[in-house]
Amino acid sequence: MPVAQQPTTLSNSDQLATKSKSQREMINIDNLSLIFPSKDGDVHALSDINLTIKSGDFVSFIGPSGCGKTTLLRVIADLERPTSGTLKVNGTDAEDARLNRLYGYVFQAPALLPWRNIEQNCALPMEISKQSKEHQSNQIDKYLKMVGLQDFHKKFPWQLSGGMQQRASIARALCLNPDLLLMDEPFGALDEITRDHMNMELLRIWSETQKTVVFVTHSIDEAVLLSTHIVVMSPRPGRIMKVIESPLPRLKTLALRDQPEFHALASEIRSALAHEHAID
Amino acid sequence: MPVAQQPTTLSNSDQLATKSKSQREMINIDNLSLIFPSKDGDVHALSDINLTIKSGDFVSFIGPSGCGKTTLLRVIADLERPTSGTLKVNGTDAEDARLNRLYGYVFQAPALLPWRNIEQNCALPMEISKQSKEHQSNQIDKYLKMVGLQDFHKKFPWQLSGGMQQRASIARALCLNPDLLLMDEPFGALDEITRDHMNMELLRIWSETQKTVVFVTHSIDEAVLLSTHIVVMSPRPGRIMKVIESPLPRLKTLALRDQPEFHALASEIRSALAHEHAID
Amino acid sequence: MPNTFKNFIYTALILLQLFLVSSSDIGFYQSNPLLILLLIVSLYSMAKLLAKLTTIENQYTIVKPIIPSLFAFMLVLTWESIIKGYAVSPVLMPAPSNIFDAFINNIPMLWADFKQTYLKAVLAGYVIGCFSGFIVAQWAVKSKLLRDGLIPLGNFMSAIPIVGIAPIMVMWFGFDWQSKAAVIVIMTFFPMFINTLTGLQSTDALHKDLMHTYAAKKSQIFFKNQLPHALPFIFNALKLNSALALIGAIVAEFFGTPIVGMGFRISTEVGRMNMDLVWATIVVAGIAGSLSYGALALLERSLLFWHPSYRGGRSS
Amino acid sequence: AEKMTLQLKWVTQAQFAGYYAALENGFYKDEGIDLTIKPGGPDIAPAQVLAGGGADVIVDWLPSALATREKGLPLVNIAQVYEKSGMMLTCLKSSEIKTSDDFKGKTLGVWFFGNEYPFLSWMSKLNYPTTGGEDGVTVLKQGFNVDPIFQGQADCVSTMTYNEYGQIMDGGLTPEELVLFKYEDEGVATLEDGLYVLEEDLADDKKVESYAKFLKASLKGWKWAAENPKEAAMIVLEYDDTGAQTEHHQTRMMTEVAKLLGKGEGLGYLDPNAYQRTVDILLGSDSAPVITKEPVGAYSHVVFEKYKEL
Amino acid sequence: MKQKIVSFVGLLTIIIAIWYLAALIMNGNQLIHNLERKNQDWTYSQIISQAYEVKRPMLPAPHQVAAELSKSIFERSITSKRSLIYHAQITLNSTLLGFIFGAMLGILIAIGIVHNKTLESSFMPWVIASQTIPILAIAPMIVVVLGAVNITGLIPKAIISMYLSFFPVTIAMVKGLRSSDRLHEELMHTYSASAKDVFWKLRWYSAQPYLFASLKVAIAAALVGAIVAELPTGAQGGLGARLLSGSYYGQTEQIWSALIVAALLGSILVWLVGLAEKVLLRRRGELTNA
Ligand SMILES: Nc1ncnc2c1ncn2[C@@H]1O[C@H](COP(=O)(O)OP(=O)(O)OP(=O)(O)O)[C@@H](O)[C@H]1O
Ligand SMILES: Nc1ncnc2c1ncn2[C@@H]1O[C@H](COP(=O)(O)OP(=O)(O)OP(=O)(O)O)[C@@H](O)[C@H]1O
Ligand SMILES: Cc1ncc(C[n+]2csc(CCO)c2C)c(N)n1
Ligand SMILES: [Mg+2]
Ligand SMILES: [Mg+2]
Repeated sequence: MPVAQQPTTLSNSDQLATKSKSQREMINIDNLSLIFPSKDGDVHALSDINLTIKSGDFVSFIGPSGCGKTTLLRVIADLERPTSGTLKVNGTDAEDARLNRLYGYVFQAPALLPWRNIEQNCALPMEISKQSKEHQSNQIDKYLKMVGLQDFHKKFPWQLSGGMQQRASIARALCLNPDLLLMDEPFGALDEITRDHMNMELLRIWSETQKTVVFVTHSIDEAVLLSTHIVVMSPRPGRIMKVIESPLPRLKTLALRDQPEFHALASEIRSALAHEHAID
Repeated sequence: MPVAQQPTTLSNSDQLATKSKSQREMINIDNLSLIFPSKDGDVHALSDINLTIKSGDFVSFIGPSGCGKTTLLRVIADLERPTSGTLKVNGTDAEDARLNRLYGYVFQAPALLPWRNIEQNCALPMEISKQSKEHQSNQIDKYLKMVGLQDFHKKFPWQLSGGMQQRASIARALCLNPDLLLMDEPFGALDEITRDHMNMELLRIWSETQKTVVFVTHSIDEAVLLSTHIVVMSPRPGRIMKVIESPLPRLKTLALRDQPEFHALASEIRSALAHEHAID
Repeated sequence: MPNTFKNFIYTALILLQLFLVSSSDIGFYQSNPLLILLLIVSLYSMAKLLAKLTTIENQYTIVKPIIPSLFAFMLVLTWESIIKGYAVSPVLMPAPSNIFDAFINNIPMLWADFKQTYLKAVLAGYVIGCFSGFIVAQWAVKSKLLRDGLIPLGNFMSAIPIVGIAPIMVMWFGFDWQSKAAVIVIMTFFPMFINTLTGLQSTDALHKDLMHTYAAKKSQIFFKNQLPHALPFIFNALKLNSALALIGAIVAEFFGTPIVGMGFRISTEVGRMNMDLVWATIVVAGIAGSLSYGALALLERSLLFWHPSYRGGRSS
Repeated sequence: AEKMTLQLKWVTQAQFAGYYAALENGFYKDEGIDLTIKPGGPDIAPAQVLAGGGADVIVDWLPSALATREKGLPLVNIAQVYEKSGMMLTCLKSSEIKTSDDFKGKTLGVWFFGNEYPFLSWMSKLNYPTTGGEDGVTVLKQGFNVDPIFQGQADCVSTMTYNEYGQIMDGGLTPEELVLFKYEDEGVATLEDGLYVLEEDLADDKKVESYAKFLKASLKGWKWAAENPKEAAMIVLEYDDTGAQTEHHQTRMMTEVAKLLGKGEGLGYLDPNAYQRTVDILLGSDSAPVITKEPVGAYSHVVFEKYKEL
Repeated sequence: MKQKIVSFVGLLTIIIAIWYLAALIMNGNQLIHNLERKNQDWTYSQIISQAYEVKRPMLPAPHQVAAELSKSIFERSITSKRSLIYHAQITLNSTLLGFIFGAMLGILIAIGIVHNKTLESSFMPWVIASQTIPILAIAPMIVVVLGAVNITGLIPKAIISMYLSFFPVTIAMVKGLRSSDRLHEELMHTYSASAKDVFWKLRWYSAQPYLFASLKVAIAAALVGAIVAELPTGAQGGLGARLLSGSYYGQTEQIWSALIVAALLGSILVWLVGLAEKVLLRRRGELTNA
């Protein structure tokens, strides 16, 4: 309990510093709060958030349901305005970053347009940023294959299973090849094996293209397997409880899961979360 | 590959026989197939499904995304008509079972009515089956508390996070106290700790009330932790690859996860699934 | 099969009523009030037959248009029976058979009326009205300023009764079809405007967020997200307007026209007590309106194949 | 008192002042009749109301009554209130129309709704096709008013001496700018406002008696109105529910109407010669025949004679 | 709110300016036409000074209409036949009655169509065809037929009103009652809810937005219907009768002021329906969900 409530133990930006000093600051959040006004009492969705994410980092948000993970991601994406505090994305404010098409966002729900088939849905962001038709179809072929939907180019969203829809929406975001990827529980509806596969593919893409990834997940294993930093959040009001820097190598393999370092990190996260739940 | 294609290795009903001979047959599926017609090629969602589920069983469906788990559950719930084959639920056909309000269904998405607050949403099925107001409010209090939403009675669905909505929809199904629970990835959007809690609660309710539960999940651990039987499915066309009867005790605890039996069963499932994926 | 037998009885009863109507003397209900029972029984039979037909509707698509036709047939038969049976004066209400005769005997005249009213006034007014309503709505959705001004004004204008506008338009645009087209433009503009605006604003919150993350330009948001979402609303307006336009043209012709046109025909022939011709013209209007409505509904169905109200599949 | 309903041909105005005056002055009550007057309007066909049972007596014009009779509704004229026709075609001098020979190629405004028969007969007599073109006349269905002549949409418009002509004056045109063609002068005058009932009702002596009483009170009202045009106009104004009529216009209308009424004892008497003249004119038009054969029994003097006996 | 008023007033100013200009051009042309017919000379300044004072203007200027409006609204007692308020109230009565009939009929037909396949396939096409029948053509017939059975005054007018107003309600309600989320329908299916439950707990709610949108259209249509119904019966009061007599006597100011009162009345009615909608949606808790 004292941990969550003493401001001193709140992570500060220094904790996120990584080995490579060449990294730019990609996201800088300073004293940010967000309140949803509501008739029967305001909801403090985010409170006093301080966080710095460097470019090339893979940062996961983890925390109990309703703790504000989605809200924080939405603030970064300029989909929600903070009530107070400042936020810089790639040195500019969130709106400019969005206008510069800096990031790709994968929503918690698939958000596919029902009048477009899967291929056309994936083409949408590229059409909007005016990429060539040829490039579009190359990207679509590549990423639909990657997510295992190569046979579903012409199907409409309502003809796919929940997990397939989610994979299509991931392919759509990847097609755009943005510097910053914001992903809200992208693999929540996938089975373990597909999920492992997608995790590995995401890691590969991330390291090959030097992207920054901000990732919301409920799976401790997934957080450990993917992240360079893990941000543990606590609810009511939503705040950052702990920021853990991963001691594991940047590029991990599935085999790592059997290593003791992996389990050590996972337990650290688990106990941080359990502590939080205990308070509840 | 030969496993999936040789009909002889398909699970047959005998494999589901349990120790207690007193159990009735709750669900009996015989040679069932379902094809979604579509302009660009029909989709064989289910093919030659044979399965018997006895009353009191806790059966999990597990399999790669798109393999037909949801479709099979929907067929049992009389939400989808099979193209061929027969299906008996509690000795009657699926429609009669539905009309007798035999089962409660938890959808993959929360499906809350936006014009009702959480409490009213939970009351809906009880209103429909004409239960007393008093009973309604008792049930609602009990189950909303169980899913950790005791402070959210009067909130509307859009004021809740994704995971909270899903918990509300689980509470709604439980309030009805049906003999048969059909659950489609009910805990998909929950963090591990909430999930563990919910798992234990579900197990408790199941064993106390002698329900039959048919459960779709992506988590092998969850399947092992909960089920008496695990049905492993494979996609395109969707078929049952293997039915595994759990050697673990019916009433499990979280501590069981550290036992070797647990891991043995998990690996068995994992290898069945991996085998399936290798084919892909 | 008892069912076939029942159906046979039903059909026979209806045919009996048909025979009664076509062979008896005028005023048969007055001379023999009991005959009215036959009408009631045959109405009941038709209801039964229709119910039966709907159950097989899904198997045989040809059945589909038969059902409303049979319904109409029964309506016409009842109408004919009552007019003939009670010897209702043709000055008050003509029998369907008289209307049919009038229709057949006056095809060139009815065609000329149709050309004047439908092919000139209605088409021109409808196209201009719907198109401009759409264009203005599409501006308004971009500019809050325009919207705040136009919506109350639009509500105000749509409350103006056509019957009041028509004489003014005749005064301004002359007696010929142009004034009718002007009335139709005014009538059809606001339904289109309001519907398009509502439709363009009705986009799914999640899809709106999605376009927002793409930093899509207004025109891109418009064509790729808002317009598809608005299509059901736009079709609503198109269908509503197709009925409104015809009414508008006909009403406007009451206030001055050259001596041709469907509205002219109706108002003049009422005065001349040619009720059969009046109804023949009404039938033409009904057919024209229903056909255009039906054509729009078909187009809607094919364009909105993805909409939950037309497609199968699950929610997405 | 006996209930009775009279359906007028047009809206409440001094054209029907006699009935309103009789009602207001209690003449109907004196005869034991409880009369309801239903005003007409642009889309009310009085004959329809009569056929539907909504009225006992209607005011109509003879040509339209004869046409209706041929359609199978046996209307019978029981009294003729207007002796002379008030119809005119009013043309602009500037449109270079001086005589009826100049109509060729011109645009003429005409009332339809059964009021077009005299015009069609006239054109037929003058040998003008009414379908437009070089040699014919272009006909417009004139709306509710005389706007077409003000806005240059028509060269001539139809007017009644007692009504629309006054409106043209009010609108700012002077008699010097106009050329008038009175149907009376052109020899195509047909009988206008008369009282009509259903033929079958005349077989009933009691009904004939009631009609006679009604006629007595009505004619008394007309005589009073003709003598007191100002007061009659005020009564009309009072009965006008729209509140749109003006005193000036109604007084003028009453004065003009008085000129068309039958004289002295002849008021209400249908002159068989005038009747025959109307029939001949209607039969004479060959292009669009209004009536195809000589009507039989279209008028009856029984009510008028009974009234004389009262 | 403030900005809303500003933009509305701004637009109104522009419209009035255009109106003045149009009046100048239209009436001026008419003046020139008349003067030329009389072979009189004219100058532009003369035309401009007289354009707003013509006796039978093609388009009366806003101040002329305003003068007529204030004369017939404020200077007469509301029981006077010359008061527009008096006539508006006559029209309002039949509008409201017709609207209530129409809305109920529309909802009932929609419920029937949604629940009964036979009704849908046999009846629906005729509901649509009914609206292609020109109301003005059958209005007199309704008046005559009902008059024959001694139903006069309010009822025939309300019936004509109803005829116009039930249609939008039917169409929208059929759509609305079917617009419920597929997932929610399946949910009710799993509860094996009765048709009544599905209606009252699901369809009725998903239809509400459609219902209110269509009620706004319907109440405006009911007003048009009431006014149309006042035409054939010409002389019995009401805004329709005012329009007609204004037209009959070439009193354009009278037409315009009746039109404006009609439109105002319509706007108020539509606004009231909108108010009811807001209250209801607030009860549903949806309004904050912007
Ligand atoms: N529009 C809103 N109005 C009111 N409260 C809201 C709104 N959106 C979110 N909240 C509240 O904000 C809190 C945080 O929500 P958020 O969606 O960010 O949670 P989350 O961490 O993403 O949870 P989950 O893992 O369940 O998706 C919740 O308590 C929720 O009830
Ligand atoms: N309405 C439909 N039309 C056509 N194909 C469909 C339809 N619904 C489902 N399918 C197909 O049926 C197959 C099985 O779908 P289902 O939803 O049962 O998968 P699932 O096992 O539940 O997957 P997930 O884990 O991703 O939810 C998929 O390939 C899907 O594309
Ligand atoms: C649309 C219309 N139709 C017919 C008439 C003809 N009419 C009926 S009664 C009457 C006497 C004059 O007041 C006249 C001329 C008209 N005026 N307007
Ligand atoms: Mg979330
Ligand atoms: Mg599924």
